[in-house]
Amino acid sequence: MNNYVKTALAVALSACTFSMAVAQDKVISVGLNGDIRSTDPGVNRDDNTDAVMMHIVEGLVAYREDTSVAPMLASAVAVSPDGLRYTFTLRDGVHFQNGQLLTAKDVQWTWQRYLDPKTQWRCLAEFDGRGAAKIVDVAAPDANTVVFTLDQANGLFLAAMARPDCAGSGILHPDSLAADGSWRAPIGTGPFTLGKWQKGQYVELERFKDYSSRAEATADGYTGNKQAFVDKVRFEVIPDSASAKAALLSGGVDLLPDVTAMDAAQLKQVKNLQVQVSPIMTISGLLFQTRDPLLKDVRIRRAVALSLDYSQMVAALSDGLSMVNNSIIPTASPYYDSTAHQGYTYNLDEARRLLKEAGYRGEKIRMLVNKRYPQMFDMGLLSQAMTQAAGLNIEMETLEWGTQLERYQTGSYQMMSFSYSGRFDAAQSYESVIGDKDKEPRKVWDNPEALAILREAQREVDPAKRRPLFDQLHRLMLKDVPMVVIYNGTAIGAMGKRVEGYRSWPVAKPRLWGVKLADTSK
Amino acid sequence: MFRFISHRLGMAVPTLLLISVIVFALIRLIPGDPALLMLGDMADPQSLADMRSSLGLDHSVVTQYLIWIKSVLSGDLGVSISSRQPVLDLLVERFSVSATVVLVAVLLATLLAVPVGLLAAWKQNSAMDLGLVGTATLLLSVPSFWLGLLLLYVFGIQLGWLPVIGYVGFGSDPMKALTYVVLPIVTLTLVEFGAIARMARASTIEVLRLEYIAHARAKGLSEGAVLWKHALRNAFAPTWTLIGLILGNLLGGIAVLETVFTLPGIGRLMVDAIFSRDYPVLQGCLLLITCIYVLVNLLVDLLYPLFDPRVKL
Amino acid sequence: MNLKTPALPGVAAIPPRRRRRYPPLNALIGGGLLAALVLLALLGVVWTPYDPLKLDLLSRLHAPNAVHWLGTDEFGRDVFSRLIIGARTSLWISLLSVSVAVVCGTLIGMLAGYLRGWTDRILMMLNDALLAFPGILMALGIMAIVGASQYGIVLALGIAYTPSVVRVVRGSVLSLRELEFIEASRVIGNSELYTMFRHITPNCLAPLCVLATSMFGWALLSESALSFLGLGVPPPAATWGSMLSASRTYISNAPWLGIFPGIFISLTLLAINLFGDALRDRLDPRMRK
Amino acid sequence: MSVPAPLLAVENLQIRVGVDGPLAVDDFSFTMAPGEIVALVGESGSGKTMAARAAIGLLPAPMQVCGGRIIFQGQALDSSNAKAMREVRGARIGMVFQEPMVSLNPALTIGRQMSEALKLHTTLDAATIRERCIAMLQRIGIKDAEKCLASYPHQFSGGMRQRIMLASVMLLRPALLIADEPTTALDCLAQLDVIELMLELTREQGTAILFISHDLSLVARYAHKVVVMRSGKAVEQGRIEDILFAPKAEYTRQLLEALPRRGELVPVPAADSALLQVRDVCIEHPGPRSFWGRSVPKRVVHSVSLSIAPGETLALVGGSGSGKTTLGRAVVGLVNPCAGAILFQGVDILKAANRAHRLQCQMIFQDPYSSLDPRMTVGQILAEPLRHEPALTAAQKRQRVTDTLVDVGLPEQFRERFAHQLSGGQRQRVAIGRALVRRPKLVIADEPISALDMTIQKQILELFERLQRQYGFACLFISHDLSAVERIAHRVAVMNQGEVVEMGARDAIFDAPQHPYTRRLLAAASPLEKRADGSYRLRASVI
Repeated sequence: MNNYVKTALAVALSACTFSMAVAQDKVISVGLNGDIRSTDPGVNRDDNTDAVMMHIVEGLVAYREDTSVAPMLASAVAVSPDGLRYTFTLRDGVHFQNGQLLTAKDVQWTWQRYLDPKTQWRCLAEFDGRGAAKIVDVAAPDANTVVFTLDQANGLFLAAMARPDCAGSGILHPDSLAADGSWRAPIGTGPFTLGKWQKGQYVELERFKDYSSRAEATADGYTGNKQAFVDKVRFEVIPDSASAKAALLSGGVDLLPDVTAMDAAQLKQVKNLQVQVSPIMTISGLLFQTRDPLLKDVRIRRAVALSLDYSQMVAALSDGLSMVNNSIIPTASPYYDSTAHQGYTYNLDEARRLLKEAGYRGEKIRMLVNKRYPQMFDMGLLSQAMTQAAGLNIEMETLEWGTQLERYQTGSYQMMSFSYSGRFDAAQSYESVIGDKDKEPRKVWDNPEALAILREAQREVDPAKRRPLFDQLHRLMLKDVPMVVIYNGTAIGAMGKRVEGYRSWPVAKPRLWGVKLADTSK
Repeated sequence: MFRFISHRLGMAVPTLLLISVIVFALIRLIPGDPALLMLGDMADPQSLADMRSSLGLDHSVVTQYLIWIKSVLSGDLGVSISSRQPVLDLLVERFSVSATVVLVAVLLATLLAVPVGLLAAWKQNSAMDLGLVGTATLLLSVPSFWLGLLLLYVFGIQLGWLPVIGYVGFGSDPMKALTYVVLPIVTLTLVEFGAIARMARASTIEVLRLEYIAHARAKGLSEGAVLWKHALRNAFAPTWTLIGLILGNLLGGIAVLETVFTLPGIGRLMVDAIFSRDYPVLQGCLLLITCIYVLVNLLVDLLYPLFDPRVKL
Repeated sequence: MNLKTPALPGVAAIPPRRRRRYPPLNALIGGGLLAALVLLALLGVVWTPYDPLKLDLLSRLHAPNAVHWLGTDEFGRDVFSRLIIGARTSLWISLLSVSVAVVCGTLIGMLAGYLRGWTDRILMMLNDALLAFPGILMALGIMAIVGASQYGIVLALGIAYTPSVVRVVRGSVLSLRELEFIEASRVIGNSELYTMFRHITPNCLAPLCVLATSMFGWALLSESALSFLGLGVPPPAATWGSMLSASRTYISNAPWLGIFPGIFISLTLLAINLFGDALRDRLDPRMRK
Repeated sequence: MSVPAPLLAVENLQIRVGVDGPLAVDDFSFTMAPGEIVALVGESGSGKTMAARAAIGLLPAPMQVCGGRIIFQGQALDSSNAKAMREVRGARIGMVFQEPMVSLNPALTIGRQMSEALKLHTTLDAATIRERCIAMLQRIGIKDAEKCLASYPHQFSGGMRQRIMLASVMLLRPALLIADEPTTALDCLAQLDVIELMLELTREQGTAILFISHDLSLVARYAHKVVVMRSGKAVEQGRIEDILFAPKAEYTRQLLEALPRRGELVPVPAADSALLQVRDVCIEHPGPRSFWGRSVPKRVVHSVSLSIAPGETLALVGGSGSGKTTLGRAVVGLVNPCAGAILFQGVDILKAANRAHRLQCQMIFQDPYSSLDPRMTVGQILAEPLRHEPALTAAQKRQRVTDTLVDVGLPEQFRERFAHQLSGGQRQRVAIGRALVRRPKLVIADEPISALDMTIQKQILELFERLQRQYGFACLFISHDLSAVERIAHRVAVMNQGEVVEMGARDAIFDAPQHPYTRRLLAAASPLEKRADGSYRLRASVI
C-alpha cells in the first residue's frame, strides 16, 4: 500500500546516496547482532566472532553446503586403514595475507599452538583425549605434507576439525602473534583481511587481493571457490532486531544474515528486498521435567504432544519456511530418514482421553519462556493457546534468558520452551538430551536403555550401522515424550536486491565471498 | 568553598561503598552466571567449572568483593567478561556517547524552555499561557521511547532523511555523527522541554508576585527589563535545581532511548551487562554513575549561588 | 549549603474562604480523562469486542478496519480488545507499585525523621545511595531476581520508588517538627510518638498525595520501559507497555500496533499530570490565584 | 495666601477585583500638596494599599481601576498608557515597600539596583551614576559605600535594607514618595531610624510623602494630613490635629480607643513563694554543623534570672534578637538551657521529669496560623490537652471544652470547624483556649497579638485580662509592643542582646526608666494618649 511505496522510495533514495558516497569502493554492510569478542579465532569467541573469523582464516578441511566435510587448504586427505593416521597434502601456491607462502611448517606451528592448553582453544577437548581421540603427533615430513597421528580411531575427527566454533581450525601465520607470544591480529589465508574494528560499532574486512582460490567453479559451504568480489565487508553491530530491520528497510545495511521468519514474510513483500532461506540444525521444542510430580505421568506429557497442531504452529513460527520435525535429528542431517520423519499426530480427543485417564483436573503447569529469543517465546505462546483446547492449564512464566538457562541447567522447571544450538552429528544431538539426571540435571531424557543405545552409536563409525541405532532412539523417544521436538530453525538472510550471489545454509553463518553488488548508482 | 567541596566528596565515599556492596550483592542474586550464559545449552559440568574458575567466580562472594575493591582502589576496574575489553575503556567510550546526547538535549531544552516559561508566567492565565502550558504538559506526558519511535518512523523510515541505526563517533566524522544523534537529541529535548518549561513557569509566577518585582516596576522599568533582568535570575534558581536533577538521572541511564536508537551508550551497556551477567562492567558502570550523580549534584550546588547569592556554601 | 526548605504544600493550608463554584480546568480535564480510563478498564472486566487472548493465525497484522477497529497484532489478536484489558493491568500495576512505595517510604521516612541522629544519618545515606542508583536499572535487577510476573513488577517498581518517598516524607517530618503546632503538642505534654502519629503523619499526607500522583505516571512509564528492555509483564496478559514494546518490530509495516498503546499511555500521563497539577494547586496555597 | 496647586489629586477612585468582583476601593478622593506628608490609615483590607498603588499604576493582577481620576502635577495619569506611566514611575513618583526582606532583588547587587533607575531616567554616564550612588549611600550613613555597591541585599539587616531602598528611590529626587508601611516589619528602634531618615531626605528634596500605615501613633507623630479608610472608603480626612487628636467619626474613635492604655491591673494574690524562678540561665543555639557533627554553639541568653509570683504578669520586652522568645521557650521546656536552673513551684524542671510541670505550664504562640494543626477541628484541638487529665470522665472533658469555648468567646458551632475556616482573631482565641483548658498555673504568651489587627488586638488583650481575673494564672508575656505591655504587665523585664538590662514594676519602668536601652525603646514608641476631655495627644518623650 501507500506505506510500502514510501518505504521503497526511501530505500531507493538512501541506496542512491549510499553508493554515491563510496563510488570507488564496493562495500557491503552486514548487520551483526553483537560485537565480536576478539580477533583470535577459536579462542576468545562467540557466534559472531566465528562468523567474522571464518572470512579471514581457513582450515585444512571445511564443511560443504550439505555439512559434509571436504578439503579446503588441503588438496587431498588420506586416512590410514587403522584410522590413526591422517595425511594432508597442501595446495600449492596458497598465500598468507602477509604475502608468505603457506607451508606444512605453518600448519604444524598453528596446531602446536592450538594444542597448547595455555592457548585456551575452544576445541582443545576434542583433540586431547578428553572427548574422542587424542592427537599424539603433528608432523611435517615435507613442505606440502602434514601428518596427524591419533591414539585411537575417531570417525568424527575431520568433522570436529571443520567446526566453525573451532574457527575451522584455521591455519595462521606465526606473525599473528607478537614477539612475546601475545595475540596481535589474524594473518590467515582467507578471502578477506581484517580491516578496522571499531568496538561496539562495526568490524570492517577488506578483500585479500592475492587470495589463492580453489579450482572449483563456485563456492561450496566453507570450501570451494571463495573468491571475493566486494572490496569491503562492513559488519555493523546492531543488537536490536527491530532496529536491524529498520536499518535494512532504510538501506543502512545491505544484508541481515539472520532475520525471524515473521520478519522475513514482511520483508519479502518490500520491493527491492529479497530473502534467502535455508533449514538449519537447531532443535526447538518443549522440554518436560520428567521428575515433576505432575509431569512424571507420561500420559500428560503425551497429551501435550498430541494437542499441538504442528503444521499450523510451524507454519506460523517459520512462516511456512520450516517443516514439522518431531525428531531430535535435524531435517538437514544425512541421518534424517523416513523413521525420523514419523512424529506425533494432532489428536485433541486422544489428548483429552489421556488427561482424563491420568486424572488431570486442570492443575496449573508452568512453562518457562524468555523474550531474548522471540521464536522460543512465540513457540511457548502458541503451545499454551493450543493445549488449552485439550483442557491443559499451562501458564507462561517469562524469565530473563540467563535465569531460564540456570533453570535449564539445574532442571528446576515443569516445562520450558527451549532451543538447542545446532549440532552437526546425530549422536551429538542425542547426547545433548540423554543422560542421568542425578549427575547432570540439565539432561531431559533419563532412560538407561536410550543411554546404552547412544553409547553404541558414538563408538560406531560406519554410517550404515549407526542409522538403525538412531531410528531405535527416535521410536523410544516418541514413546517416552521427555520433550516435544517441534521443528528445526531456518536461517533466513534478508538483503537488498542489489546483493547477488548470497546464500543461507545449514551452518547459519554469513559468507560474503562470491557475493556481488549490482551497480545501482546511475 | 574548599571545605564545602571536601565535605561533600567525603560524604560521597560511604555512598559509593554502599552502592558497590548493593550492586555486588544484587547482581549475584540474579540466577544464572556469566559462565553459564557464555556456554548456553552446551554447558557441561566440566566446562562450566573451568569457565567459572577462569573468571574468578569460584571464590566466595566476600573474597570476590575484596579482590574487586582492591583492584578498583588501585585504579583497575577489571575486564569485561563478555567482550574482554578493559571496563574503563568501555565506560569512557560508552559514557561519552550518552553524555553528548544528554548534555546537548538538556542544554537545548533549557534554552527553549526557560524563555517559554517566562513568557507563559508573564501572561499567566492568558490564551497563550494555556497554549504553552498545554503543550509542555502534553510533551511531558508522551513517553520518550514512543516519541522516539514515532520520530524514527517518520524521519528514518518514511522520509529516509536520517539513518535509523548505529552511531559514528564525533572524532571520526562529525557531520555523519550528527545525523545519528539528531533524533535522540530531539526526542530528549522535547520531553525535557515539558518539564523545564513548567518548572520555569511556576517559579516565575512565584517570583513575579514578590515585592522586588513591583519595586522594579515602580522604578519605571519596562516589562521586558523586569522579566529579563529581575525575574529571570531568581526564577532560574529552582529551575537550575531541576536541571541538575534531570542531568543526574539522565546521565545514569537513557537505556530505553539508547535501545530505540541503538546508541552504544552507558544505559544500554548496563542493561546488556545485566543480561549477560557481566559483573565487572555492571559494577564499573554503577560506580561511574554514582560518581557522576554526586559530581552533578555538587556542581549544581556550587553554581547555585550564581542565581541566588543568599545561598552560602 | 543552606537551601531554604520550600514551604510545605498543604501545611499552612490557608482557607479556601471563597469556595470556587467550579473546579479548575486542569482538574476537570484530568479528572474526566482519568475517570474515562478507569471506566474503560472496568469495561474490560465485563466486555471486550473480541477475546483479547484468542490467537487467530489467519488474520495477522490486519490494519485497522471495520471488523477490527484498531487492527490486529502479529498473532491476530484484536488490538482494541487488548487495549481495554491492558488498561486494567497497566493501571492496576501502577496503583499497586505506588502503594508499595508509599507504604514502605512513609514508614522509613517517619522512622528517620522521628529518630534523627545516627539512625537518620545511616538511613539517609542508604537512601541517597539508592537514589543515585538509576531506578529503571534497579527495577530491572529486581525483576531478574524475582521473575517477571505482575507482582514482580509491582515489587520492583515499589522498591525503586521507595527512596523518593522516604526523602519527601522525611523532609516533611523535619520541617513540620519546626512548626508551632507541633511544639504546641509537645507543650501540652503529648509524647513524641503521639505527636508523630496524631499531628505529623496527617500533615505529611498532602505532599505525599502530590508525589504519589506523579509516581503513578512514572510507574506507568517504567512498566512500559521494562517491557521495552525485555522484562515486562508476562504474556498472554496485555499491558500497554508490553504491547508498545512488542510493536517495535512492526513499526515499519504495522505502525498502528505501536501508535494506539502509545496514545493511551500518553493520555493517561496527561490526565495524571493535569490532575496532579490541580491537586497541587489545591493543596499549595502559594499556587492559588 | 494662595493655595498651591495640588501635587496629587485622587478623584472618585474606584478599584474592582477582576471584572465583576467586589469593589476594593470605592469613591475615594483626596489631595496632597507638594512637600506634604499625607497618611492613609486603616486596618488590613481597608483598601489603603490599593488606593496608593493605583496612583503609580501598579495594582496586583486581578485588581483594576474602574472609575475616577488620578491627577499628578496637573496631568491625568492613565495606567493604560504603559509608556507614559513608566516615565512617571521612579522618576517623579518613587515607592518604598513594606518588606525590606523581599523588596530588593536578592540576585542583583545593590549597585546594580541603585543605578538602574538613574540609567533609565537620566542621561548621566556610568561614572557619574556611580558617584551619585556612593554619595547617597554615604549620606544615609553607610561607611564603606564602595563595598556596599558590590554587595547583595541579604548581607544587610532589615533596617539597613530599608535605608538602602530609600536611598535608591530618593536618588531620582521624585516629587512624590509612596511609602507603604515602610517600617512595619522592623523592630521599634530600627523603625524610628528609618522614619527619621525618610523625613530628612524628603525634606531636603521637597518630596511629598504618601504614607500608608496602620500605626496611629506613628502617623500622629509625623504626618501633616491623614485619611482614615475603612472598607475602601474614606471615613474622614483632614489635618492630624483635627482628626487624630480630636476625632469626630465613630470609626476613628474606635480605632483610637483600641490603642492600649495603662489601666488597672488584675490583682495579684498574696503568696509566700515565687511560682517560677529562673536562675542564671544561659542558652545556646547550635551553630552550623560540620561534617563530623561538631558545631560551634552560639550563646543567645546570658545568665538571666527572674521570678514570677502566682497570678502575676511579667512582661519580657526587647528588640528582635534579644533572646526573649528563647527564654520563654526554655521555661516550657522546648529548649534546654546550658547552664542555670529553672524552678517551677520550687522543683527544678531541668532535673525532674517535666511532665508534671508541663501540665501546669502552657504556651500561646505568636502565629495563630501555624500554631493550630490544620487537620484538626477546634473541638479536637481544645480537647487534646485533656488527654493528660485521667481524672476527668469523657462527659466532663466535653463539658470542659464547651466551657472553654464560652470562656474565649466562641460560639458552640465552632467546635466542628477547622482552623483554616477561622479568622486570625478567632484562631488566637482557640490558641488561648487550648492553653487554658487544663487550668494551668503559668502561661507563656509569646507575642500573642502582634500578628493581629488593631481592633482585634484590643479584644484579645481584654479577653486575656478577663480570663486572668477568672482563673488567676500567672503569665510571662513576651512582646516588643510596649503599649500592650503597659496595659497588662505587673512587672517588666527589658532584655537586650541576651541579658536583662532592667527589671521593675510597670509604672517605674514606664515613668522612670533607668537604663539607656529602656529609654531608647520608650522614646521610639511615644504613643498617643487619651486626655481627660476625650481628645488625644502624643505622650511626651521621657528622655
